[in-house]
Amino acid sequence: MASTLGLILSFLIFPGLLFTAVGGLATQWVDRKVSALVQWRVRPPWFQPFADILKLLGKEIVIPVGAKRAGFFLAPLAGLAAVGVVSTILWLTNLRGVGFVGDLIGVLYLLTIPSLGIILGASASSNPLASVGASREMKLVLAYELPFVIAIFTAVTKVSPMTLRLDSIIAYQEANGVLLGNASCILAFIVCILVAQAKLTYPPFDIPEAETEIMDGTHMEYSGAALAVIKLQQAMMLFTLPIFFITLFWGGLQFSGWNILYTIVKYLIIVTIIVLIKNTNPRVRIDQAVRFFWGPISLIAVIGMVLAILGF
Amino acid sequence: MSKQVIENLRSTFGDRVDISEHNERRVYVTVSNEDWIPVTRHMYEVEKGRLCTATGSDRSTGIELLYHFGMDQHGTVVNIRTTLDKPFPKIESLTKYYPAADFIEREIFDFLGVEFTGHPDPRKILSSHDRPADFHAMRRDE
Amino acid sequence: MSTTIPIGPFHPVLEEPEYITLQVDGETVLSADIDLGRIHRGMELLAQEKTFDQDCFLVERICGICSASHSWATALAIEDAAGVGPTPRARYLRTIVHELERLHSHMLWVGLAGHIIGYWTVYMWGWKYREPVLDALEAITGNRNNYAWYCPGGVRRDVPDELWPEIMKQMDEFADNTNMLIGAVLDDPVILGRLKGVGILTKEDAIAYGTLGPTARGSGVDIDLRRDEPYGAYAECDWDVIVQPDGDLLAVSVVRLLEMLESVKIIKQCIQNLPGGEIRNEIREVPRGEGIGHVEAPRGESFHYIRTNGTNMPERHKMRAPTFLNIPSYRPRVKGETISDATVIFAIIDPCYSCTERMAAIDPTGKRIANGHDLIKLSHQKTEWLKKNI
Amino acid sequence: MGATSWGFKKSLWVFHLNAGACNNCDIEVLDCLCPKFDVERFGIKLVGSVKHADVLLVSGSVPRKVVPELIEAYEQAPKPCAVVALGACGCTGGIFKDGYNFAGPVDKHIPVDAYVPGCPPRPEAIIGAIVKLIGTL
Repeated sequence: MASTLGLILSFLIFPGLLFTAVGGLATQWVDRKVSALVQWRVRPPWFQPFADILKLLGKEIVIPVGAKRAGFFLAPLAGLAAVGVVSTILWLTNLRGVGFVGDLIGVLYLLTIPSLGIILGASASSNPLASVGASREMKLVLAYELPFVIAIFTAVTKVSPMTLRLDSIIAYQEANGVLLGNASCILAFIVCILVAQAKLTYPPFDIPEAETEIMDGTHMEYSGAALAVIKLQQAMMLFTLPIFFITLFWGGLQFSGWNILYTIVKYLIIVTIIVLIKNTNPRVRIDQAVRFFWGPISLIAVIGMVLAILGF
Repeated sequence: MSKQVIENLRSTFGDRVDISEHNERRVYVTVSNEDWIPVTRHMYEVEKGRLCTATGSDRSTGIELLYHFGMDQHGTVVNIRTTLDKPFPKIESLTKYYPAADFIEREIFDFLGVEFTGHPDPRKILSSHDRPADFHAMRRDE
Repeated sequence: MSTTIPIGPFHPVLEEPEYITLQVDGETVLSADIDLGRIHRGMELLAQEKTFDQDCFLVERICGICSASHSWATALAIEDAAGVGPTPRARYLRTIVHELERLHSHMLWVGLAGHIIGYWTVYMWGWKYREPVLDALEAITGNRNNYAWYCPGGVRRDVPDELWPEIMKQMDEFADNTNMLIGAVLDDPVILGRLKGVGILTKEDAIAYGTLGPTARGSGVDIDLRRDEPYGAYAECDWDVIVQPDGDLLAVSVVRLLEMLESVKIIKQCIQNLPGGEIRNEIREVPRGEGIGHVEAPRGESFHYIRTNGTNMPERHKMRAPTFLNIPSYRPRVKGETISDATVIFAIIDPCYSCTERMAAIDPTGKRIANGHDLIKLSHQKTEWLKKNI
Repeated sequence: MGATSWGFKKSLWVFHLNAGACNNCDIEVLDCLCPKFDVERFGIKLVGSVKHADVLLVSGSVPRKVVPELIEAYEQAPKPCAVVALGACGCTGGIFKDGYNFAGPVDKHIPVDAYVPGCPPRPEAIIGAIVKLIGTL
């Protein structure tokens, strides 16, 4: 009983929802700071993301006429919970080495639930523009899932005793060098960064919530606390994805002495790469995005996989 | 600059067209209702004139239509003028031959009530929807 | 099965409240229709109650970005009716301010186009480079836009000479920044992906729909009022008209970007050989007659026609802004494109819907019909009269 | 609810409504967002949908055709939300007050919290108005 209570607590408080939310919002501040630097602007104060969420909680929730109330509210909550679980798994494996067979598969599945949540929520809000946003999100998910899975499994094949356990991947990396060292995993890492760009719906792949085309597409009808849930979920996704890539490719998070600094630097490097990509190119059309993911990105992922099998 | 344009008009339409030259870049041509379409088509197709816009004004003599054709190669503006009778002005629409006239004629219909026969989409363009159907802002004969 | 996607009336991409309905089949657009009229302020009624001086002032409020072109065109129309020309110094000063406004209007469009295709950095950079131009305009005319500076016969206020070296320096900086922006924008593969070969308007369609300005020049139609019918000091400066043949969104963007460099050339030449002397010809009396003034505004030709009846108020003042003729040109462009392209296509003509609606009412026998109620009462009387007679 | 009202003051999301303006005020609003006058440092951001809006920046003298849409947009904005009437046209109808299509300035249709006079109001004036607005919230 005590362990289940401990697990629930760790899901709700420590590495779970609360900690990830705080971490995600802090990362959003880093995102705004870097984009402000690129655009010669002064960045907002450090508490800005927190103020946004707090303000949204205080606002009235406007439910559009004809919206399916249940789907409209529960879908984003499901997405939020999924990201919370992913973050808990990652942090538990990194801190206490607690893991189970196939937690990597679990993480992969849970990472798609937020997108499904947004799709369900948008189509429940009975707004033509939101439904266009939902159909775009579906196309985007279909586009990037294939290369994403191939890239993840290049890392798995690279690990000599092929395992699906995250903690054994970390152990392998501690034993004989970081996975990023060899060619195949570098290709997989690049694919993962671009897929993260699409998962976070950051430009150039922010087509589902194109602010200027379909007025914030998917989460157009949300307001107040419901919108806070979506913004929080995006912030937490921005926090967990880099950690997921660090555990897979960069030797996991170590918090012993000097390694803390090294982990934070690794994390900031990934976030800065994502934000720089965000600020340096415009939004592509949905058909270009799909062609981009199925064309060159899948090719890179397959090459990475072949290299991994051959052993480099 | 506009000499050549005036010669063409005189040669093709003879006395049905009376031309008055305001200065060497502005020419005003008065035409009867029947010759309206032939002259305006001549200006667009033969002279390659560009329809800048059309001015409709409600004058004592009737509803006066003034089509301004910009002749870019000569740098002049040739204005074709005709007058329609008051209570129910009606004229053939130029949009069939020159799509640019579409919005222009809809605007004149909207504010002067000039009915353009053969116009593909004779809806009001600028007035707000809660106005009565026969409300025309520029008409002053009521 | 085609659904209707509403864009507007309040939409971030449209500066003005326009209600555009797209007939959409999946992502491809079948047709689009626009419902104008939300900014229709009855401008021409007001113009008929204003004297000529006030008219130039009122006409600037047609559109915030191209205010100089409308007031210059009105001044030209009044001068055409009165048969009086502006003084040489006034012609040069008018050209300088109008070209400065073209710079700030085109740079504003570069920023907005960047904003629409989701490229926030181009939007921020574009508007950062635009600020010195607005400062220069403020130094010359006293306001960032809506200058209240053009008047029939010349300009209202003179410009001190120690201002020009500063503006020349700003123009050089502006030219370098524009070149850098052109380099950054035109070889970015993703932007090219969004703009190249999208929303093509053929030359025949451009002529048939009567499009003007950069939209027409992007489709190979070689019209530019500054060269065809030179007004102001354009005849004395050497510059060339930018025409791009292939008519897609990229061509129109290239036309606007390169036009900015031409405007910088014109401004520098005008500042160098700016003549001295009077800045305004007093127009004592405007005889009965008609006057036409048209000017190459940043978006195309803005056309003004004035009929005078001897008093100092225009009897009829017809104003037509370039966007009014550029709007129909998006119908051939938008067929078969996707929704995300549709918004970029609307923005490509740099629509200024405020220009598009002004319209007016009447004032023949001194009985001024000003507000809406009288007009509605009159129309009711007309309907009764019609019912009786028909 | 001290926290959320503190949040409301510190992060104002602006939605811009052009009710018949000559888009000079709208350009000055966008000028505020740009590097020179950057309001992002106060946490003010332009949002794409009226459902996310905290402040409705209404500019323009309201002609007849826009009135129903303006009122509906105001009702859709989640309360508490502030309304700022921009420019001379927004505050009093300005130069278009006696146009035949003029249907009253903004405050005739929706409650207005702050007025920003000027044609166009300078970006500093708009920022000043927003700062005063934050004070009264």
